[in-house]
Amino acid sequence: MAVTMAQALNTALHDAMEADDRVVVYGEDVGMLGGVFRITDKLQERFGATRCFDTPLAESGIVGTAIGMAMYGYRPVVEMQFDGFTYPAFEQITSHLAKMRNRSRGTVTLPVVVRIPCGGGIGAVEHHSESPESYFTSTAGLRIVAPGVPGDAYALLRRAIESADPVVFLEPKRRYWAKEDLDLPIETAPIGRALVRRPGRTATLVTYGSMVRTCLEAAEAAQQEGWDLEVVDLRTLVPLDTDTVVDSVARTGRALVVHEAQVFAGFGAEVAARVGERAFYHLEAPVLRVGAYDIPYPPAKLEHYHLPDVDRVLDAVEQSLEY
Amino acid sequence: MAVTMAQALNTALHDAMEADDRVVVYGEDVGMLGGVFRITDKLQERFGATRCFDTPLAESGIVGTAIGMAMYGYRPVVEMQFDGFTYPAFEQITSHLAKMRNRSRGTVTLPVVVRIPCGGGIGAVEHHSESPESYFTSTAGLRIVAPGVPGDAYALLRRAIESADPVVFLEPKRRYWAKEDLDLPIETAPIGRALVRRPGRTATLVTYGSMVRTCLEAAEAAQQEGWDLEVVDLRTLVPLDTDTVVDSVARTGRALVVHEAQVFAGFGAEVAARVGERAFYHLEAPVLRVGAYDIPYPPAKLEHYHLPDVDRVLDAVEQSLEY
Amino acid sequence: MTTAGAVAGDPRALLPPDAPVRLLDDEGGLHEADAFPLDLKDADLVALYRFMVLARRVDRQAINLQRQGQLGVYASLLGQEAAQVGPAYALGDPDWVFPSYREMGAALVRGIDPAAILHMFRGTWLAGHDPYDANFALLSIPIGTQALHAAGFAMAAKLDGAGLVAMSFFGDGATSEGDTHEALNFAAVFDAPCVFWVQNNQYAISVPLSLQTRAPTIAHKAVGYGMPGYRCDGNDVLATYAVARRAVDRARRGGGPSLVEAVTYRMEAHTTADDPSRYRTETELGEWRAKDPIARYETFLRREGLLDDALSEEVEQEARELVARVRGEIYDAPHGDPLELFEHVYVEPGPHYDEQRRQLRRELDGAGEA
Amino acid sequence: MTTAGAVAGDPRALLPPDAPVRLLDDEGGLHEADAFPLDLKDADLVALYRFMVLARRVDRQAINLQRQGQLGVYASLLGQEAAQVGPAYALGDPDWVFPSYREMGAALVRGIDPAAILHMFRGTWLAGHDPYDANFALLSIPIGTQALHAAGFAMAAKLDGAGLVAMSFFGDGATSEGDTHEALNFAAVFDAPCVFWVQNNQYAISVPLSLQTRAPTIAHKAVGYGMPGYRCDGNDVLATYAVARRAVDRARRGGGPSLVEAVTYRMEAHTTADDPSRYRTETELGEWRAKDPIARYETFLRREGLLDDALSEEVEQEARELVARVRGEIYDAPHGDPLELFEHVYVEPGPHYDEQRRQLRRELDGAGEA
Ligand SMILES: Cc1ncc(C[n+]2csc(CCOP(=O)(O)OP(=O)(O)O)c2C)c(N)n1
Ligand SMILES: Cc1ncc(C[n+]2csc(CCOP(=O)(O)OP(=O)(O)O)c2C)c(N)n1
Ligand SMILES: [Mg+2]
Ligand SMILES: [Mg+2]
Repeated sequence: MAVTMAQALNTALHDAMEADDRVVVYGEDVGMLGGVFRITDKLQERFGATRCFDTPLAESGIVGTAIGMAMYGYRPVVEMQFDGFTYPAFEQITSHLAKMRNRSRGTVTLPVVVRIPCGGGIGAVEHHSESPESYFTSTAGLRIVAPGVPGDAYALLRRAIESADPVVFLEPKRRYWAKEDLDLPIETAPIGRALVRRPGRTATLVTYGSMVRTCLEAAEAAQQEGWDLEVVDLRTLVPLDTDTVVDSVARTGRALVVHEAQVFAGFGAEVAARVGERAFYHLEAPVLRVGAYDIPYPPAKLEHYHLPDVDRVLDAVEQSLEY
Repeated sequence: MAVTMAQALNTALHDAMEADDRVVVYGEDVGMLGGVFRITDKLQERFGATRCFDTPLAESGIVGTAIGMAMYGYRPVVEMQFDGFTYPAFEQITSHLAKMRNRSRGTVTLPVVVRIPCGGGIGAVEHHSESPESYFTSTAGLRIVAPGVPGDAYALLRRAIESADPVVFLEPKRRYWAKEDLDLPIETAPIGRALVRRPGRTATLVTYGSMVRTCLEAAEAAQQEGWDLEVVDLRTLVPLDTDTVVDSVARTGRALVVHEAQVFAGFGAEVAARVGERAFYHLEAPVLRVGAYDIPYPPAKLEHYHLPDVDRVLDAVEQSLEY
Repeated sequence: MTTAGAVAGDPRALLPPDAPVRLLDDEGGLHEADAFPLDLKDADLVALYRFMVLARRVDRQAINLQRQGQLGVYASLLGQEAAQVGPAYALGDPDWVFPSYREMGAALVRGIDPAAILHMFRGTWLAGHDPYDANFALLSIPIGTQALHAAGFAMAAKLDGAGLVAMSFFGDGATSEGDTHEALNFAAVFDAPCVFWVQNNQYAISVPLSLQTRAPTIAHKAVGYGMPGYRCDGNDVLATYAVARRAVDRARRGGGPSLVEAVTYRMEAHTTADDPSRYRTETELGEWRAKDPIARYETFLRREGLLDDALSEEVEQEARELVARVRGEIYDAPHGDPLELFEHVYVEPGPHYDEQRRQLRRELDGAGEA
Repeated sequence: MTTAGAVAGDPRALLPPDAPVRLLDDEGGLHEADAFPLDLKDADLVALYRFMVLARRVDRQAINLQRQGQLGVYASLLGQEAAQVGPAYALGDPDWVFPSYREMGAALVRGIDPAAILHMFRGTWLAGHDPYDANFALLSIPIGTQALHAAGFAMAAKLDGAGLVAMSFFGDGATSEGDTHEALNFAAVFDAPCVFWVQNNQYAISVPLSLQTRAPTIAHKAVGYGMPGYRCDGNDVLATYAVARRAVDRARRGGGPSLVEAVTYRMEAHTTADDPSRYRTETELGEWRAKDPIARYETFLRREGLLDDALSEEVEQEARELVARVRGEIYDAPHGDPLELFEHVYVEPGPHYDEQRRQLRRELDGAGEA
């Protein structure tokens, strides 16, 4: 059955709530409205307003109370309405959600999932198209999950909700309506496993989230040039499956990290630095990074100049091959 | 005259307030108390409570009002009491301070300096020893300054206060009491210039902030092994002076990035990735990263196991030389 | 026991009056209130009408532009015209407005070109006007954040001895954000000449006021900051004007900040992207339609002999012209130069930006070739 | 006009009474208040005394340990014993406390080993106790943040039908943080069984209350959340107990949250790292010394015949033993295994952690060799 990522996520929430009474879903407008992207559609109708409910407009409040609910024994799955509105919750995420288990010597576990619709490409006004992953990846204590396709969205959200560790769950919103043939429920690899989504020999594209599809398209297009690109979908940024990446690069000799976020100090830097460390003797070219420019997210009419696309990926592949 | 970094910063604030009426200094406990580190000591006495004043206990309020004051025409220099207490202000810094100029097509400039006493090594309780730079470096619109020695602390703070762009000014608090012979006021290179603090030929240590001193000590100690280490002090993280770094690595063939923050997704990843890109053919070994472990900042009694020190730097140099 | 923080004066004085201030009854009859004197000349009374009509017409045009694919999204003020025009009209030239994204009415009063506002919604650029032109800050999207900018601006004005007032607009939902709280508190502590103007339009997207707060009214929130809280009928432009005027005068005289709740209703969807049928009833909407702020005020003006069909047609004609001009400016407005993306991020950009500019230029050239 | 958010009931009922609730006068005479009945048996009355004395003695020991270089820093509760022991004593076993970093008194009442608290200040680990042992959350350092955990915990308890109450402790300064505001609002909106207990000790480090808020009192902040605000003499343990008891009972019965201000004074420095001579006078300190919470209560107990020298010495003896034990546990307490640093970050750590653990082990071995 063709399932959109939005449907996959909605089904994952539904199935998780069905499977475990302790799962509660809350945030701004997630109740009657079903969320501005309808990811929580009909959950309130099905599970009642005690298990899926709207909150006052306060993101720190949402994450902070989720910590308290998790301490009690619930498993809150909270929605940040948009990427840019996660920032008010930054302190609760960084100082408490990520660190409470460690602080408590393991006596307090916080099985909280913070869902964040991420990234651009939907023609939105400012603050609605951010790629905030690098704000979280350097905070130990969080697991950062970033699916790129509907099946992973379903399976990894289920895993995230079952995770005893807190998870920041990044949903590539421009792919909410992308489809995949699926028979839900499905299982997939646990959090922390990357996947070679397309084998190839010319170079490795390491990517995640919205750029998985872009990279697969680039790989298709690259065939015209006679390039056979391998695409590694990280799926999880923390913990990072370095082995899968390094294995691939060891085979191809060339790596490009592709993400939607700005390149400077983006997560791609970590991947590039690691590949540089671990695959030094295999590299025939430097690890190149493909991403957006190092500027605030642009106005809607200019965003396509900013976002990495198939052409930018292929340009970089060409550059890599020139070494 | 031997001047501590704390004195240098205090003098810089004093001189800036003297030089420009529009400079106001505020934050928690910066008035009568002179700040918990006394960096604002006697400023209220000297300039009155309208130019140096205490605020309610609210960091978002401090940064948010600084934005308003800057719009009016003041040049606020605000203090975050400790690194870990910058997080409540994350939204104002990320969504407004960094982006308002761009949003306004350059009509609104925000000459705000956010001073943050950073890093560990002082035996403090939790949240008082964070290295938050990577939370800011991936946000376009901010300049990030990170002095390591008293002279730079003075000169760069003066430059930061004169900067029309907002500056996040990271003060390595464990070096507040380190001394340098200085006759203040001094001038130095503008924001955005790195400095080869010690020339050498065996390998390049790229560093900033608290680790400048550690790297210089490591370079001294390395002589015993017959290693002649070059130390590049970045001084500014954004904009990054890549040329100085790459020039150095081109000469030495080996690079190590040393910072106090955790290695994973730390700022060192950006430096390593760039050096990998720009100095590919010069590198005789992968760019290695030396930093703290990828864990929440540890309790005081264990912090010395966590923090990079001379030994950890030298181990990494040895590792680099083994390639 | 006298302690710091002990009761100073009678705190009951801080409580807002039970009923919202209302100067016009349902039939458009005027009932002046001693505490909120009206100092409006006939020309002012007509101006209020004119701005409300213009706001409504431009608003409708904006919605149409969005439907035609010309705007990415748009946040309508339908029903909130009086709640915006009154307070904006109470400000003087040197005063400042710190708006949210829904303030087309306030913008018009301040002399901002509506097309400038719509450029933001179109996505031509992130904002469309120069705040210093009409002392109107950029529309702020992250909820509540602009209240702090207003507080800081007012702190600065006070420090500088300027007799100006900063007015921040935000919604009922925004009162829940930490930033709004901090703004009210900073303004109070620093006696900043600031007016916090809350349009309580009953909803934050789909979330009704009853899920937003348990305060008796939003005006009651003022008590916790030791500032006056006022409450007015947000669909009565004379009430919004008079109450705002009082708060503004007080601030200007050095009396410090206040919080005003204008009780109103958003008659349109939250934005053009929203589907209100999911969370509110036609009945409720109908009740509020009957309280239309323009209709009521029109009755009053006609009664007073200040408005006749000729004047009404004149205003409509002005509206038509304005709307046509706005439409003309927005429709198919060019997208701007992508290289401008690097222009405004920094006053002093790093060398890095040159590289990026070059890269984008190469991409543009490459795309041009293809 | 009836609108959503219109006045429900009489908002004046929300205003806290003008004077703080006080049951003991300066001479230790008891004056019961109808609204705040005391349900304490003699043993309870003695227990309150005992906890206050133990808290004070442990506190002094902690300061000494810090001076001896055994603790990195310590935040004293001197003068706030009644403001902590009363409310903690008003809780039942299933109830929870969400403390800040100054809550040694509350911790003692809950049965937390004071040494566990001091381990945090020593830096042996980031926290010293298991919150589930005595329903006492970890000390929270980022100001105001724990109020949200309390609100969430109480929301959960309500959802689960548990009859328990979550009490959050924080200071006057904390009332300025956005998080505290959001906590009060969430608790109110969700009718969460939560008590927000503010120790107004007049200072946030060096910042006096007058620079923190312009609210008539902190209790008045409750109005904006539609919850009751209470105010009590924080140096009167019977008042803190009775008022807390009322707030706790109310929450437990489903009446929702309340905010209590205990007016008190921090007689020590903010922490051992602080120098209060920079911002407050000896005179002020002297005035508050005269209001010592333990001395006043002792007079009362002696008057009532509940305390004599023998009992007093018994408590002192218990305190000496406790303090000796705490000192013994803290003094030169081993620093713990550095490899534990990797143990608790994740339930399911990535492979990365194995590498890091190996690296640290290598470093430890290397250091061992040197
Ligand atoms: C910090 C933040 N969180 C969430 C949003 C998404 N959002 C946009 S408008 C809105 C509702 C605002 O309600 P209110 O303050 O009542 O203003 P209104 O839209 O009714 O004028 C929300 C939740 C946002 N813009 N900013
Ligand atoms: C978010 C945050 N900002 C700043 C600090 C630094 N700090 C520690 S205690 C304190 C004052 C707290 O005052 P109050 O809330 O009155 O509590 P008290 O210490 O008086 O008990 C400050 C500013 C902090 N811990 N957390
Ligand atoms: Mg609203
Ligand atoms: Mg205090």
